[in-house]
Amino acid sequence: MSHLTGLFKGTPSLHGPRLLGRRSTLLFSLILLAAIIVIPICHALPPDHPFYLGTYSITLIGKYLTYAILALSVDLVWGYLGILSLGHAAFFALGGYVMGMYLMRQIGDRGVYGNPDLPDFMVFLNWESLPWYWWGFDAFPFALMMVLLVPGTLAFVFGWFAFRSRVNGVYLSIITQAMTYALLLAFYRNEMGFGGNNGLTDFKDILGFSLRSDSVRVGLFIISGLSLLACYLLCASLLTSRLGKLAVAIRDAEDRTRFLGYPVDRAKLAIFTLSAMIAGLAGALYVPQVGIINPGEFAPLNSIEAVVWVAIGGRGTLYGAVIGALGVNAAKTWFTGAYPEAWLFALGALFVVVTLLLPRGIAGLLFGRKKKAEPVRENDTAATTAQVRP
Amino acid sequence: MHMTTTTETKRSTAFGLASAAIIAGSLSSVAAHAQDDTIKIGVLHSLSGTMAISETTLKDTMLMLIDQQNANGGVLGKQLEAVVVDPASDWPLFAEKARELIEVEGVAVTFGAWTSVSRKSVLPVLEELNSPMFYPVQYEGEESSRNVYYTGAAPNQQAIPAVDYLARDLGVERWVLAGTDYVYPRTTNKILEAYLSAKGVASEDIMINYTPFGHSDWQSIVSEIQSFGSEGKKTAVVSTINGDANVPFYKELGNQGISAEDIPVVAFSVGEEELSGFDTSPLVGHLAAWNYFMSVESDVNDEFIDTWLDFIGDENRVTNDPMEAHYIGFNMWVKAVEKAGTVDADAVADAIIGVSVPNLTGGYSTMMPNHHITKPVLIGEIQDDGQFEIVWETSGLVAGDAWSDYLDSSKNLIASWRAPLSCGNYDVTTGVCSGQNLE
Amino acid sequence: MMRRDKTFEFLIPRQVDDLDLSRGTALYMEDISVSFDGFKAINGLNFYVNTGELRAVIGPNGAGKTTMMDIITGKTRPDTGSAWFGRRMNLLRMTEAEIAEAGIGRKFQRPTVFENLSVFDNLELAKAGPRGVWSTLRAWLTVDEQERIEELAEIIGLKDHLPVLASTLSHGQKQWLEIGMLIMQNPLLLLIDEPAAGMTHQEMDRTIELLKQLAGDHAIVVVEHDMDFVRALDAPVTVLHQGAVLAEGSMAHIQSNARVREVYLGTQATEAI
Amino acid sequence: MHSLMCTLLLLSPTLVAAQEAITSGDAELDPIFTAYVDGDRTDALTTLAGLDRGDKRALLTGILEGDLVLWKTESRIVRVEKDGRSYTLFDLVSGEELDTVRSRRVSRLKLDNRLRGFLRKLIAGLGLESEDPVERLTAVRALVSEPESIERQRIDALIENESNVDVLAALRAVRARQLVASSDPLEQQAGITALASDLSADSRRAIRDIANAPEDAELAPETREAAALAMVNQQRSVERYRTLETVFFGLSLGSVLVLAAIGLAITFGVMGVINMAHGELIMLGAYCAYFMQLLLPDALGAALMLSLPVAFLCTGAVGIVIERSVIRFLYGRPLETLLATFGISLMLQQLVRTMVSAQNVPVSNPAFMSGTVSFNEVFSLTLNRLYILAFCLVVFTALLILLKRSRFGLEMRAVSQNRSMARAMGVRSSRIDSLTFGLGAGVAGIAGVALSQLTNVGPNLGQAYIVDSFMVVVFGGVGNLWGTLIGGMTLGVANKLLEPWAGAILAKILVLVFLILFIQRRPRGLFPPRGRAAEAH
Repeated sequence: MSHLTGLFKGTPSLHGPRLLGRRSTLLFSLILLAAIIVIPICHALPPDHPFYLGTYSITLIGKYLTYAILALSVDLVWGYLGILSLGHAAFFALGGYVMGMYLMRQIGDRGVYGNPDLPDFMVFLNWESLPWYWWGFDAFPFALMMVLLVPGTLAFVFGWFAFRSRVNGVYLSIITQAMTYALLLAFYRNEMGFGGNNGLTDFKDILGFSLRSDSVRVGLFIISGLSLLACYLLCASLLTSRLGKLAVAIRDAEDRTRFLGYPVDRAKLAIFTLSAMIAGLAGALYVPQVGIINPGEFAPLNSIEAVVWVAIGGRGTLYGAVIGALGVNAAKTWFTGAYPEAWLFALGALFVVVTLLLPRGIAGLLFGRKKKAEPVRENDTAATTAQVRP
Repeated sequence: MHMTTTTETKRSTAFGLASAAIIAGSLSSVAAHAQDDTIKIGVLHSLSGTMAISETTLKDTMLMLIDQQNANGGVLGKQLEAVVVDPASDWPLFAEKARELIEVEGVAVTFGAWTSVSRKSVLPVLEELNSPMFYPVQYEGEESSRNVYYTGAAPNQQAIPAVDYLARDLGVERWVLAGTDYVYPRTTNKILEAYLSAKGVASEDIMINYTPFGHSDWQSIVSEIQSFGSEGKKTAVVSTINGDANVPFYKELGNQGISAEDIPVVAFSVGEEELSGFDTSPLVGHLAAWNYFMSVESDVNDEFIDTWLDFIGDENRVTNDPMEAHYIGFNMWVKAVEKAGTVDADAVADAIIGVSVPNLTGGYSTMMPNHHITKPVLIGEIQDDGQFEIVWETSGLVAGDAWSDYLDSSKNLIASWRAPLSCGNYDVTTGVCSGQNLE
Repeated sequence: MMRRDKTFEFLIPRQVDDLDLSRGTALYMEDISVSFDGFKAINGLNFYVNTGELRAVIGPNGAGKTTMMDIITGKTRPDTGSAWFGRRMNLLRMTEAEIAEAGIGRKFQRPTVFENLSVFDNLELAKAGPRGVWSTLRAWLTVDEQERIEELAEIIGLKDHLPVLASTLSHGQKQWLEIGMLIMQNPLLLLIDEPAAGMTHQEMDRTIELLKQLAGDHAIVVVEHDMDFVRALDAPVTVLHQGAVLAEGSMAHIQSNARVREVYLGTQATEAI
Repeated sequence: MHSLMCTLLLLSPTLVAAQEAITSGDAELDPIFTAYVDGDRTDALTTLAGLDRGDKRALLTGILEGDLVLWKTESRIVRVEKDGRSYTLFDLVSGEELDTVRSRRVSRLKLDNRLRGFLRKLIAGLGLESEDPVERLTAVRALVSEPESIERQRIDALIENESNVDVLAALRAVRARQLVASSDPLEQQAGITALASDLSADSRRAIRDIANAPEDAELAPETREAAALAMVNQQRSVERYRTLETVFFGLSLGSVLVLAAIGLAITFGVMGVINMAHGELIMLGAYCAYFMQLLLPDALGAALMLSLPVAFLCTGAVGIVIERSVIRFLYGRPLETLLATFGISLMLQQLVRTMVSAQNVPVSNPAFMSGTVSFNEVFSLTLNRLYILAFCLVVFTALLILLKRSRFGLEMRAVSQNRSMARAMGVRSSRIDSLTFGLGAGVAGIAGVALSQLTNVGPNLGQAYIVDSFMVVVFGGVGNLWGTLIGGMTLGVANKLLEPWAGAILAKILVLVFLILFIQRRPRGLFPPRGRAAEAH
């Protein structure tokens, strides 16, 4: 991208984008890199060392990191583009299913029925042969491509219809929710060929390495961390480009942007699709670490939870999304262990308190003095928010 | 966005601190290791989310059993300590919490899971860390893991005897196999379909219907069942409908005027606990097949019920089949540990096969080499007080069959975790042991 | 296309391929009608603007001024009638973005600037240039372009405010920023809705000066309530009433029109700002 | 794994062991009850029905209803009256009160489905000569499926003496069935003619058997033809009624959707508040029905009726509290109300779980809502669905009148269209906001009462309806009650028309996909809000 190259040309521009010049980006990258290095070292310590981290913790943090990637993708469309997607878990789950399909194919003839061609659930449901949409998933590069393409295509098609017909605001949120709900129901169907309610599970290898070995877990953790970093830098560079400014402009005054002559629909579509791909990547990293993907991941609640991470962390700041995802999930792990009854109260109260009192989230609480307290304006179309002009 | 440098620096510093705090926070969840003077027992049942309805009771059952055992001096001279976690009806969370129990808490054994998918989620973790789990719910079979003990019913311990009863005692000739669309009903119905056709039931006399989870509008399906049942042959519904879909289903049956005498419904997932959420008066006479009913008349059951009502402090609570499964499983584990003299997973695994403990119906249940247990099969009719009247039971105990003989995919498979076979899915025709025990 | 010899590069009219202004008329609106819920907002409106003309539009509330602008910019589709930009461009078949790209710029009554972007970013986004997604992503300001933005900021008096967020500007400053954005867009036809609202007298004078300077190369339609402003603008005036043109001509001519007095000036007391 | 498929021959001791002789206070009955408890129950019942006793019908009914129990400590058969877990025992013959014991002290006389059916037939058989036409009708109906069990002369005699129309029709049906089974072609044809208009499954089968009888069967060709013609006609009517039935199912599903959505149509449609806690308000309404039934266990119907206003007020109050404490600070920021109310919905769910229980709770259908309205043998509508359909229309009409005709409705519309103008006219807009939200919440509450009659009442009730509700409102067009009604009904009927063809799951998915596409074609729904207010973003 030209502004990246511009960075090295050293154009003396006061107002041009300075990707790594932004201190928050730099600092974020450094902290994340440090974590990626330090945490595996902690794992290598002897188990009785006070800083020792077991496989459980590594896997747990690795899972949080994939959530953080999902949060980034939600923030990209919600925080910067003003589209509240209640269906991002669908992209996450699709990425996860693609990875799950690859992992299923890796099992080969080591399934319980020992069938070299079909996954166990297909043997059991009397599938004669592998359905066409499973073809090619033996190959990792193909699967990797699909991790991006499948969610991306869905987002593209969905967004193309939705943005072209100016579905926005609340309406868009509701149909994204309907989309993920329809997918949830569809994936529950055993006829779909994705294992129904049980989903895909009992994975054994990834790229020939056993998923049960510690080193693979650490490897997955490191890859998740690096992916988070890469996605963060990608989003940051996108947002410092003029397209990023355009996104904020669309969020704040979509009509005005149209009158400036920008193809608002296409810009939205591009960013929405990119965001879906990032969510898909997150899902693909999530599955080998937790060991199962099932239709429950499509549940509307999951999408809303991802939105809440972003809201709590502070929408419209990338690091806020990451802080939100890590913080809420750490709290969830702790809470459901200590006070399982109280978890929903706490989560529910968080929603209310954050929207009422902290419209800019933790990030706003920490760094919000410079800006006006006024929250980011929505760009909604509910009948009553419309102003009647004289 | 343009910030002055000072703000930017402050911002960055604060951000750094925040992230560090969060990472540190997530690490601090790693707890200390197990103390030596107690034996830890993991309880892995959802206490929140959709499955909390069923699973909370099992958590309480385990706490009661552990209390009782401790009052009787514990095991191997040590007290037992329950470690309860909440996987919140979230399937990936089951695997995570199982790892926490075994790796971080160092539990000797886990009692838990309800749905098949939660068991499937936990399975790889159990096998990786070689830790035993007792699974207390009736399930679809087609599985036998080195680390799982299946104390609920396999299909041959519930579905097949129920169908036998309907065909023989009620003269049923036409069958509706209605289920929720997931693996347990799919498997059970496949097994039943094969079993029925082996018994000479024509395929037009079998109707199979699947509905989504929580299906609430049963008008069309019940009407279809009614017309299917009006062909002059005695018709019955074999229901593997799950959870919340049952209430609207039975209500619709009642509303469309289908009584148990016209078209009896035999359910495999409706027990006392579920009935307590129903108005049972329109359901009287419909059936359920289980290995235990609260209404079983035996001294050991009376005692169990009294202890339970005492423990939970509510006269109106009920007992049910999965609770009995935990009762049996827990006692088997205790007996095996005492036999082995250690809680070591491998030693217990060797010791537990063949262990017999009393079940609540007055007999004994034995752990078979395929990690399933022997149980009687009971058929009960729903009464208006939410209890079951036992109308039939097997003359002896039925051993759980991990691999159904009625499915093409599994009829050649057997499981035995006894040396020298030590295999969960051994193909008797090819002599190959495939599957999960291959590393 | 840099022409450094001219002071204000943005004052040079743009060339748009399809646009044919050969007859000297920039905008034709004929027989336009639109109704909302049975209420006729525009009723058989005929309205023409010549190239380079400065025109003031006045009319009481509900006369259809804003709706007329909505139709020109593609936001509202009329029930009947035709609207052409130049001789060849049918506005009724174009999207908002296409219309804007063709050279019609609009300033809203309530200043709508991008509050969460800096003044500089606001002007940068408005700058004429390729608008596609990909080219926007790769867009890169040259030093010259940057200088031009700074020059313009000087003109609109926001030079010192370039790096601050637009939301922190005063109301008058936002008005100016929006005019600045409009100028950056370099349109052929400018639609300006109540520019004087919330401005001090000095600001108003500067606005009038700027508008007059722009006229000639750009056709400008100003909708305004403030009669002093309209008078000072010294331009032909169109009076709208109940969605149709009531009168057209110089301010003096309008003021002497009996019907205008009756429907408009007669109610001016309540309309005054 | 045949080798392991072994049945261990351990006799289980749970079945009742031989007991001592049973007394009942009546020597004639003692052996019968002893036989019933220990021996062949069918024989015992036949013997009992054969006795020449005036109270045999009462005794048989008592066994059927579970009123006769075995008092275990006394080995005595007694009549029982239940009050919770304590049972009051009465002597079988004298009716004298004997004792009050815990439920564990008695065991009911064992019955299973087969026996219950047998018993019902016995009782019905006793009713042919009864004074009560209902009993006679039951008795005759029991004969229809086995017409051979009664002599033709007896039927003819009964027809002669019968005055009740329904009983007469039933008797004629029995005779027609006997005629069809006759070997005389003329009688057979008369029977076919008589049965042709009867759509019951048994009659249709009887006709079909004749029409499809094998070639070599001894049948007059006219008989075969008559049967074939009757069969085709019957099939056609059945098809027609099935379609009607499907449409009714669709309307009834639609009425549930409309009820669930109509509160949302107010809060979302009129106020623009995305109330994700709407489902939980429905749930609270359903719990109101449960609590009212707990309070009035003896008058379930009255409890249900009372729970309508109670639910309206309770959930309405909850709604007002939510509006005052949260939503009022978020007007104009619909996406943030979405998040905040979602938080509220989680808290309400957990609240119910903690305060009541995570389990579902039972809500009974009152007697007047059980059963069906039969138009003929193949077309009958279930009463509770009819009530709910009617209830839906009543709620809809009431709301429509409230919005269109009342001062409150006027002020509500004024506030929603132009807040500042309304305020200038003296409308207390913040009060109107609270009341409007309260109204929407209250309507959700009464929808919950209706739903408690159809489905589970538990903490998760609301979640099942929230997505559907939003789809209905958006599909119908925001801010338009008619849109909600027509939208909900359309979706209900579409779902039910698809269901036989696609199955329940796919039908639901198809409807969702259709909705997504529809909203993209027409973002403002079936009946879009019109006017400049809607045009201006």
